Amino acid sequence: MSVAPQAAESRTHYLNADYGIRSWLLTTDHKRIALLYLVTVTLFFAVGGFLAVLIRLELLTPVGDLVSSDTYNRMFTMHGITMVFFFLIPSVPTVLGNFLIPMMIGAKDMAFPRLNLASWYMLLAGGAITLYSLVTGGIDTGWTFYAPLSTTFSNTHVIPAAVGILIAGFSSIFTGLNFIVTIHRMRAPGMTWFRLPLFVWAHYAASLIMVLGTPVVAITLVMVALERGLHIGIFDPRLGGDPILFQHMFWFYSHPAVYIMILPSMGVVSELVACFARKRVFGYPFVAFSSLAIAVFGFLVWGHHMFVSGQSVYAAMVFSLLSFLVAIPSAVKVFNWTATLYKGSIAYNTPMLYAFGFIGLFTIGGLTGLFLASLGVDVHVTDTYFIVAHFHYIMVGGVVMGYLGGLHFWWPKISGRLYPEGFAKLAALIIFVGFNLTFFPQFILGYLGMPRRYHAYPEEFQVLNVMSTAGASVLAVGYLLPFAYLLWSLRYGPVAGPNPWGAKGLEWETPSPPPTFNFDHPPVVVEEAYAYHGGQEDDVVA
Amino acid sequence: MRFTLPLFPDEASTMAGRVDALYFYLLAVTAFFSVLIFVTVLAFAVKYRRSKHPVPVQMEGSMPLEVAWSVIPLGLSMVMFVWGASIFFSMNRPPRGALQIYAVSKQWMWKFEHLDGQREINQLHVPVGRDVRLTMISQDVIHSFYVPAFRVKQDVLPGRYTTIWFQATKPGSYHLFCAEYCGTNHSGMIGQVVVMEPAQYQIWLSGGAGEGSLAANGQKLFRDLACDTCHRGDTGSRGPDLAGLFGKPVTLQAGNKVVADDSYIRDSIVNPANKVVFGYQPIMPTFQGQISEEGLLQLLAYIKSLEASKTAAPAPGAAPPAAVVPQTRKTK
Amino acid sequence: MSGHIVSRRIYYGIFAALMTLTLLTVWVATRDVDTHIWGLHVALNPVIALAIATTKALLVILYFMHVRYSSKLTKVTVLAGFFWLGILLIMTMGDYISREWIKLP
Amino acid sequence: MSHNPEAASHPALQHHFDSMEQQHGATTLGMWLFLVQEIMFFGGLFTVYLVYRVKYFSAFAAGSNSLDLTWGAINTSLLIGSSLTMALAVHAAQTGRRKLLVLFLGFTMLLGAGFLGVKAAEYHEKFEKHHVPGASFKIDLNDPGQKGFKGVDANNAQLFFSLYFAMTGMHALHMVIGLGILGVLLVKSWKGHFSPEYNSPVELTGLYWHFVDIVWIYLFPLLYLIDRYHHY
Repeated sequence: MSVAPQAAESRTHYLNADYGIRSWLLTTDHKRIALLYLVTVTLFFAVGGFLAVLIRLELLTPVGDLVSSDTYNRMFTMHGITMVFFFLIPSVPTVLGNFLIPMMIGAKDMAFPRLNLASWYMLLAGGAITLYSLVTGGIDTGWTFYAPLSTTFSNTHVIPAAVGILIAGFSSIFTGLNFIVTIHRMRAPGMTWFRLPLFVWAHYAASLIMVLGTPVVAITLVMVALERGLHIGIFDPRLGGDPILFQHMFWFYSHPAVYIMILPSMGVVSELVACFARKRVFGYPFVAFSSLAIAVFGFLVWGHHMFVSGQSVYAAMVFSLLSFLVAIPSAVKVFNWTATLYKGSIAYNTPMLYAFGFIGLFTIGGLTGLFLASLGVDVHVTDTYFIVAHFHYIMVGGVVMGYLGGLHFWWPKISGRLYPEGFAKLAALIIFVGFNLTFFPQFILGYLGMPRRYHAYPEEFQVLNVMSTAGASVLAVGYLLPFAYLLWSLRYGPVAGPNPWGAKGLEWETPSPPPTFNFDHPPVVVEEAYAYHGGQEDDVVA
Repeated sequence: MRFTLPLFPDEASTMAGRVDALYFYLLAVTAFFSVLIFVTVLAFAVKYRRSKHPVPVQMEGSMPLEVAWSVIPLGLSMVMFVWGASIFFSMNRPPRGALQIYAVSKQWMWKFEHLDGQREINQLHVPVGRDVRLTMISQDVIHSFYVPAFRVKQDVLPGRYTTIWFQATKPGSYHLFCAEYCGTNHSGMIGQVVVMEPAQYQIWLSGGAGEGSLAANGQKLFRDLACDTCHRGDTGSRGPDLAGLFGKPVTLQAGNKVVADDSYIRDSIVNPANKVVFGYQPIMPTFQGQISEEGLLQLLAYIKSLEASKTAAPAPGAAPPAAVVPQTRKTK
Repeated sequence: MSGHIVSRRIYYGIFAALMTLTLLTVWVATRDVDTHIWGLHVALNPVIALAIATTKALLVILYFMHVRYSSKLTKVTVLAGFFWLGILLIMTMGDYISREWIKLP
Repeated sequence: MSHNPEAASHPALQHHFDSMEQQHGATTLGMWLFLVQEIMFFGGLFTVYLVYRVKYFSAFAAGSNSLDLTWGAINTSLLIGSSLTMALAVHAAQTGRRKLLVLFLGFTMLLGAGFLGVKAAEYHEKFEKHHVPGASFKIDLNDPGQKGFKGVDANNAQLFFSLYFAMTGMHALHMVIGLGILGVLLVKSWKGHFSPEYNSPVELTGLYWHFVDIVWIYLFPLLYLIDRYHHY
């Protein structure tokens, strides 16, 4: 290291500015709130991951022998709910976005710091209520809450889970609102829109979806609870209701929600690729606008979840056509990242390995999406393991890879310490291998016709399921490693300087960990994002 | 554990080949782009690694490249769209003259009713080489009729008929799955579609039909529920004439026309107030919850079997009207 | 710092317009304004009722809520809200309207 | 987003903003985004309403005609009046007239409370008639006031009343929250918290209140005015 790291303990920063539990639970500092979120989503990831392990163990054999079918149904429902609503949707925005966006645009804090804290409490409260439904007997509707199973036939704790998700939904709405206002109103002098890091663009696009989409699922869940409590016929066909209407309202949010998850991770990857290739991102405006295009077009395609639902044939065709269109901006991003590598100066640090992993897995996940947008093939593979594999490639292969890459990349900024590079590279490798071993066989299972959410399955599917379970155990080890060494590094990691990667961006111009109001002197921006010049001067880490 | 590693499902319907052809096109396109991206990323990552290439070369974007990698994928995906849509359209239009079978699903079983009166649970016998059309309804939650070897799937809804059709091409026994999660024993809601040679199918048909044809049972129900007091089929009767009704347009009170299809007839029985025929009073009581889904299907089969020239309620004991032997039956 | 100050006379004028439109919509609702277009029976009542409601909403948004005097960003934000509501309504109704279009033999 | 550290520091300026102008811009945009969120939240109910109104038109017409048009129109007027007084309250705050501000906020609360009072009376009437959805819902064709329901499926009529209660109930909930915020503002303005330089809370509450008014402007024709002519 060429820059002598200043000892973090000798100066005041956001971590040592104040002590005690109150200073955390009542903080309005976006960086501290980000850490509160980090702990919370890690907890939910652990719950969801534990359930995933149990699910895979059950599927080791064709007969349902480990748990009863009722238990199995509760497990995959809770796995889906915690992972989607309490891990994937909040993960990158509330942890990395919260920590970085004010710093990246040169602001002292988010526009609404108290609202930011309130959002965390909402996520916590929503999660607590949802976990309450788990410990008091669980819920067995699947995370999709399809009526009339959820409204009339299930006799599990649907209402508490719906209320929990509703509250978490408002956490998400207020987070998105906060980001949009912050990005519009809090930028430092000179920080024009086209100087914003792509990470910020991606969060802006994701925030639009949070604000515009989440309220619809919120009111839908209110109606599910009303229908369940009062039997008023909104979704009950015996009383004149239409269960397909529930699916429309649910997917109006829940399809764009996929982009709430993936867009912020795409933003992370743009930062990683630029930094470790020492290059400005190829086609910056195209990458920026493709985020917005995804956010807008993402709202027009929800019907592709309903091709066999009894939806109109013509509506299905329109939704299919639009689904192909939304694939284009995603492809544009992948091509631009690839082009960014061209004639770069590429380092293989752990975050970059995650970025490579993201590009590979997202490519597979995205391209298999084309199978599902194609009406003729979707009829065969929908509701099978093909779907399960596809969305895990996007959500785990994409989102979690981006999240871990970003967490490693900004870990020195967050904690002031470097993580152990050797262990981290090993973990990244294990996760990549374990992930593919877990989920690639599921594509084949899906085309063979194994339906999802099956507790027991015909014998001929066993070999592929065993492969998948084996992969899941590798994956579990891969996820435990960062948990261990990141904690370890808090105490024993080498002290990081303000900019251990030689990266560009305002967050790297302030000390690590940053002071409470982010900058000792208000920054003024004079150059574009990713103004890498190519010389050795940037090269801090050999 | 039997060590079998299947990689590709049976192709046992006329639709399977079409779906698989598109699938292989999709595989080829996606494999090409995956390999293209993986190889390029790896090649750049190795060639421009920092130890060999310490000074990066900065560049702006390139408009021609951006256009190229937007338009080429768009073109390829439009082929996928048109191809997939045409298959989907065929899947959703059952051909004329298909063999009509009814299905009722409930937590957690499949019930099939043949026109001759054979009933099966979790097993469906069909002849090879003949179009088969299922009209399906659920008694409770949403289920989904899925036969992987046929590459067809359709959700089965409560309160509304959906249809699916296929033509099996190979005799054998194939998995039938419920593909829409339906509660506790979802994974147990499985069965078998048995595809038989026509001759064997005939033998099977002449087997167990003990309870009279579907239409005949419908006729009995029609009388038991006293439908025939109003739907007498003569002038001055309080309900519309049902003979020859099926498939014909009907003018409703509001002045709009609807076609009397499966759904119309079902809705008119369970929720008569909504679709009152022009010129009639809304006096028919609702039969919601009073007739089982199977009963409704029997009534439907009976009403479909009534032909315009015949009287609506033939003398008791007469043979069930219209040809109900599947081999010669023409659905309207 | 505060937003644009609108003259009170405009407020009273808008109030009068809103009250007039309310009376109008009640009056029209009890009149037969159905018509025939190309031989099709078209009920105009709901169309008129919604047109009046939209006019009233626009008056409130533009004047009471000062959007007429606000930044482009505010205008775009309001439009986005109604645009996305339109997506939800139109694409959902698209399914219901076209369900019967396919003719089963 | 003008950053001007030298700008005169107002006591209401929060630490992370550079100027009152920036703070005002941020809070206004924040409120508008919240209202956009509200549009989508109510939008879910409007979607369900639209689907079932088309599907079960006669039941919706009968249900609509069983509502009291006069009370509906009076409530619309009350709410429009409260929007006027709210706008005048904002004006008073912007021009620094404390007494007028207090007065208009008081009027607004009064009109809002009047609206809720009428709504409560209407709910009570529905309760008496067993038109509240749920186990005790029934249509009584022997009641001359309910003749309009002849030939209408009771389940579909219940669907209309479910949406009536869901939509007006959600609207009333927003009114109650609005009244609470207005109460706080009333006390603060009495104490002289607001000035021509700082009145964002009044202005933003105004935006919220007008939005609630707009929701009602749509609810009134959608719920009260379906097919009135044919039933007259």
